[in-house]
Amino acid sequence: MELSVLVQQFFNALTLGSIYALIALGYTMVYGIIELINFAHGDVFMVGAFTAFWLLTVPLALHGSVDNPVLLAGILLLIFTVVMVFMGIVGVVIERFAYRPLRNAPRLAPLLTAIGVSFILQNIIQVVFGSSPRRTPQIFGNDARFDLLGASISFRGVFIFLLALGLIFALQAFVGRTRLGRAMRSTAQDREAAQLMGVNINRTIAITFFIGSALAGAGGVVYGLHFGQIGFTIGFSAGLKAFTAAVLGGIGNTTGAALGGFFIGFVEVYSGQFGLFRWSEALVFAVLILVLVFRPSGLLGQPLTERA
Amino acid sequence: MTIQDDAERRDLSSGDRMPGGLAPVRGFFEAHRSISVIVGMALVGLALPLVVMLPPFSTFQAGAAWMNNFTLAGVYILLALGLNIVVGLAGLLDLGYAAFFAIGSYTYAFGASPFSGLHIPFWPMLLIGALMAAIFGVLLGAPTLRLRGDYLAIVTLGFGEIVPIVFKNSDTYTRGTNGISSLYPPDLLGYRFSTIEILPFYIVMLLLVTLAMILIYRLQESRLGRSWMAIREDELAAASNGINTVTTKLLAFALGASTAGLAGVFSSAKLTFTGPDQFLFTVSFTVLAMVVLGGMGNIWGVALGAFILYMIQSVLLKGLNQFFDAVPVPILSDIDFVQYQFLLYGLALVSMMLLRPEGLFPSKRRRRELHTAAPGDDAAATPAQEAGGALQ
Amino acid sequence: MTTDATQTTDATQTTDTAATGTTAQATPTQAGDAGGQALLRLENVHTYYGHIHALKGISLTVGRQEIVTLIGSNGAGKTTTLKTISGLLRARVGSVVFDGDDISTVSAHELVARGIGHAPEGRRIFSRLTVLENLQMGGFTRNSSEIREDLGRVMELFPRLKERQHQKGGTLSGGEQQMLAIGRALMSRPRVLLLDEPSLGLAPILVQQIFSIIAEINQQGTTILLVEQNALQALKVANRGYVLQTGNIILADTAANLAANEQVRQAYLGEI
Amino acid sequence: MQRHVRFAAPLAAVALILAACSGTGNGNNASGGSAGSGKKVTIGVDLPLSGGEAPNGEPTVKGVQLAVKEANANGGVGGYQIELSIKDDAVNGVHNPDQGATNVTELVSNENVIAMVGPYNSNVGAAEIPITAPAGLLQCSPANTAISLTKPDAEGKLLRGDNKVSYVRVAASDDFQGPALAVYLHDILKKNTVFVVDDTETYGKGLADEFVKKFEELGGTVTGRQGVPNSDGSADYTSVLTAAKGDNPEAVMYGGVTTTGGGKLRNQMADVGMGDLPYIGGDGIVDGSAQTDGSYLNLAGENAANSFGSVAAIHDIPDPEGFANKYKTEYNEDPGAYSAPAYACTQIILKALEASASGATDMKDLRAKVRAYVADGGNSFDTVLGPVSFDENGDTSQKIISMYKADTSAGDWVFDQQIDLSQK
Repeated sequence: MELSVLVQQFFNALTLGSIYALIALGYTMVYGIIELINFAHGDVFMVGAFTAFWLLTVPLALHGSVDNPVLLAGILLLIFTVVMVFMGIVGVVIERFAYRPLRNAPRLAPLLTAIGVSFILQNIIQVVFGSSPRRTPQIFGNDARFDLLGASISFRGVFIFLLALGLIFALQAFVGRTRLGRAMRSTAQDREAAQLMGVNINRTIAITFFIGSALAGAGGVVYGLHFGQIGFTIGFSAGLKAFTAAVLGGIGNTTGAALGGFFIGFVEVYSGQFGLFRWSEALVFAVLILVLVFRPSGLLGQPLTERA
Repeated sequence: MTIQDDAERRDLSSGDRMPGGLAPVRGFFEAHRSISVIVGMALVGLALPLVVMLPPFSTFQAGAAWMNNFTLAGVYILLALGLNIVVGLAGLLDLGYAAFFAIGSYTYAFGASPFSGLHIPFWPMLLIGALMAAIFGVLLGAPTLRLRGDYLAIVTLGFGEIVPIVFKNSDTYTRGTNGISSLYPPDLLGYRFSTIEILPFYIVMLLLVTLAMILIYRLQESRLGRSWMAIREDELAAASNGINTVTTKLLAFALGASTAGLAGVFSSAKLTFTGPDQFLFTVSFTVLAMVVLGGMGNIWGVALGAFILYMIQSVLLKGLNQFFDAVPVPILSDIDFVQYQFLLYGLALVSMMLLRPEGLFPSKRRRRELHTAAPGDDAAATPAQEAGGALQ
Repeated sequence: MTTDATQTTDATQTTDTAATGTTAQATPTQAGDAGGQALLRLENVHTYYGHIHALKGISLTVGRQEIVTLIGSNGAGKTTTLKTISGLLRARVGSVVFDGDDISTVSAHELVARGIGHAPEGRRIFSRLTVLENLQMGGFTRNSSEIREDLGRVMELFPRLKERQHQKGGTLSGGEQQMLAIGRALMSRPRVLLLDEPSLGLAPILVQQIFSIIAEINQQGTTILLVEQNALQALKVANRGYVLQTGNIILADTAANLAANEQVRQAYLGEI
Repeated sequence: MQRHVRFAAPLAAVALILAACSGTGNGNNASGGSAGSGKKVTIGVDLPLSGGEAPNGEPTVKGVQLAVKEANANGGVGGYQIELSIKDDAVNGVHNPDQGATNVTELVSNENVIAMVGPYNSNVGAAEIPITAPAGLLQCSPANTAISLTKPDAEGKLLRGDNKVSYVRVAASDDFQGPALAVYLHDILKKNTVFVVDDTETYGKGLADEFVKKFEELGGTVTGRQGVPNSDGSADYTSVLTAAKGDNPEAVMYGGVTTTGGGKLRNQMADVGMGDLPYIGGDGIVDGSAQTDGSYLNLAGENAANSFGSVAAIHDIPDPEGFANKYKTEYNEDPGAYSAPAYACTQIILKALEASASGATDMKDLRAKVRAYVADGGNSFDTVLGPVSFDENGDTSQKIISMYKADTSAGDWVFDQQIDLSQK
């Protein structure tokens, strides 16, 4: 393999991995705090992508690239803010009505409502935006590129990677250093004890959903910007892969989830490089199984005794 | 039901030691159970074709289509009964159950199609398909069953994703995405089943479901069944009571898988076709929903849950347009309900779970657990200090 | 809304602690009952776990500055009583009155801000958080300057915790974990501290240490409701005690009288 | 708010249960007016209509509905008003052979059904043909292209068994379209090397297989080939294309449809710097103008320049604009890729009905006569796709493939030339 191809693919993997990482963060947070495999999370990501699509095409009426960097930055700031806040609210609403009433129910009950919510979100988007894929305006011009070791790197990709990195570190800081972050970690570990510290469990869980869903929303915006095409079905498998990423990294561990996301990006990209793309999903899951067999806590997770 | 539950409780509390003196009594009730399953299934089997000849049903769709639906519902009942062994009895969450369905189905395709050149009769293929699925169940289970709870669920989910991909990408051996067609339909004493005569398939399906229910009831009441429940309740305690948890869990996996294999053989023989798109995650999830909705651990409940959910998916949601066209409400007849299938299905799932999180027909044992374990307060949900997740 | 509540209760609390600091310390508690001055009062409390009737009409009082102990065998309802007070469980019948207010329907996290601290059975420290973070969690309802101030106070009380403040909670020894659990509960500046089996599983030397700390905390002005298997020790530090049996209070008296009671000695103090 | 939802959800459940219990009235929904003499026949339709399959099924079923509506407005056919019985073969949003089999079982046992249009997916067809063939119910598929549906397999076995032909299709099977693309790319566009991507589905992979076979036969070189499964539209092609770029292919061939990535692949070619290469695909990407949301031209936008696509029909159809305009007037959207073929299927069935109506003794006989009329290779049908007749296997006699070129300024496909494969 030539160096330029290696560099190019490495960069491709970083970009793709960024999207998985953003979705995986929310997955891991939600799982960490209420141990729910939130199958609707991938669809929250999808709704985020459509919200961005709507913002860009209807109120902003954009259809092509925006070349003025200041304007571009302004637009990006606007759509990321609006989409993340909106998706955060959507996440909180979902938690409130579909998961919270079942917090003491048998474990499988919320798993099923999660899938029910996934269907509902998909169908709503399908009815509102139609079932065909939609073209998202690629506001980053495709020609904005630079050369690196013979590879052609797009500023769009760089932006996506840096944005993901920034959000990952911001989340780390939030969970690791702040009072609310501590409350989240305490709640995740021992809900009753956290209550005895004065933590409002319901509010903490709602905040977790808000942040996780906002990050998935950011992932959705990034997805549309990068691929220029979205559809109401893109959420499920992306969500599944992101969940795999979360497990690979050690569920509940935000660094792990991010690394897991990048890892899956690499598996997919390099299986494409070696002519094995149609096996990539099988490879991802095979790696998942192997990791769990040999290191059940995931790559960065701490060994933990699990609730039966 | 009560008797079985009491027996269950007694045996659990005494640490899985079978009270020898009770054996004759148990024997009687086991025989009784089998008879009641046979009688029940016979009644249902007779009633269904008759009921659909009556007006509301007969105008909805043709009798033959009803019978076809019932037969296919039987496939899902088998699947749900099998998954119930794994999830409901042994408490192991399997999110990739469709893989075993696929293995059974492809086993039949390899054993009885022009593609492979073999024509092993249907009846032994039922056993072979079940066996193949069981072998894969063990192969998957052996290295992974020491994982607990959700980790096992994730491994099975991965396995469930891999299996259809392997079938789809192995063109030479499976005809890839085209699937294998022209499978031989079953023969019985020279009579060849035909794809347009549903009644023979219906009868075979009734027999298979009856047999599966009897066997699973017997399993549930056996030493093995009690070991499963002991593991479900408290694996550590079960292990310290001398239960070999690995073997016991593997058996649950293998038996659950073999039921799916059976369903796979039947389904592909009936359809005379098998292809990789039939075994996607949606199938695993649907079967899981059937088990949970029916009431985990309750065999009749699970069977009924499977039947109801299948009918909702394949008849009701598909027929809403017809139904509302006949209703004299203009708005309703103008709506294309096919478009809203997912919305309605999603709403149905969510509302059913919110209203009855323990399922429609929870086993008495489960119901008791629920009512003692849920003081209705957020706090009491996780007494365990080392709860599974935890953010880092 | 929650912040409002926190602030108001904080305000009342600080005035209260100020008051106890000056006057209450000198007030000796009465022998039989704290009577009308009770800080905490349970009236005919019935609590259920699902269908299980765990508390069958408990009435008790804890006066300001007292140490009151609940003794009883396993399953008598001691832990349930504490959980009912701290809001982890709800009384189905009866009421819990704290400082004159009925708190039976107030949720657990709000009670912390009102001044009820609960160090639960089994320590329940956050094993994946550092010692420092555990203590910070204890002060969750307080602002950062108050936390800083109280961190110093708690670390003075438990010098071991200061040494280990950057270690993960799960790496501490049993005794250290118990200190952390108590220290953490103190971080909320509770007016009443509910202690559930603080000596459980500790070596005898540590048990002594823990009980002297309990006495010290009480000296500094905190009311304590203590649940103990080790009834002998508990009665030594307590002012008064209640004996629970299968969800009922069967005896209530001063600690000295209980310790002298023949029945109590036989049943709970391990004497024959 | 909470009370609201608690109320709404059970309401939905109740609605479902109600619907399950009743199901009154005339089971087959009418389409168009029910005026006339009262004599009615039903045409069945089986397509995937829900979930991720809706973009495939919806425009197709509309093609059928349009034809039936017109026929009914003209007073019916052969004295009959036409009704439709529309079945969805998607379960949980995925086309499902089991459901297809149930649907045709229902259609077969309804004696008013004289013929049916569908299915869309070849594997559903494989499950349905063994049911419709013994019943002699004519099945006209607008979209199936898998060779195995009509032709004998390696052992000489036919899906229809010993029964007469009852399954016909207006889409040319993959053994025509794929080679036509190869001929066009190699002989007309003069490209000698090509990189091939398929979507791993029956249609796309089959098309690519046949293309590769012919392209190599013509002396061309396939520099590489990858299957990229993309049924939900979430796949990323950049790695595949980056890898392919190293081999410097002169063109890229895509076997698949737009919903499984046709437009995205083209856009990502531009991303990796392959945007100038010619891009060629089958009728799966010739799916309407750039104004149609989700069509290839719509999604690829400017990048669609230098794209070529085939349609398995002759170009000189009687009135190419006419159909699109009618469709647009009726549904306020552009037709889908299979709207016209579905319309054609319906025309064929209606023509057969007209020819058989007077001689039929009863509905059973009518169904048999319709099947016989269509399967008779001597009968030709004037359809929106041009004159169609069927060979001994039920495959369309049209062995002419039309090639189109994308015109990005007009936002539409422009006819280039026809390739006649009947001699090849």
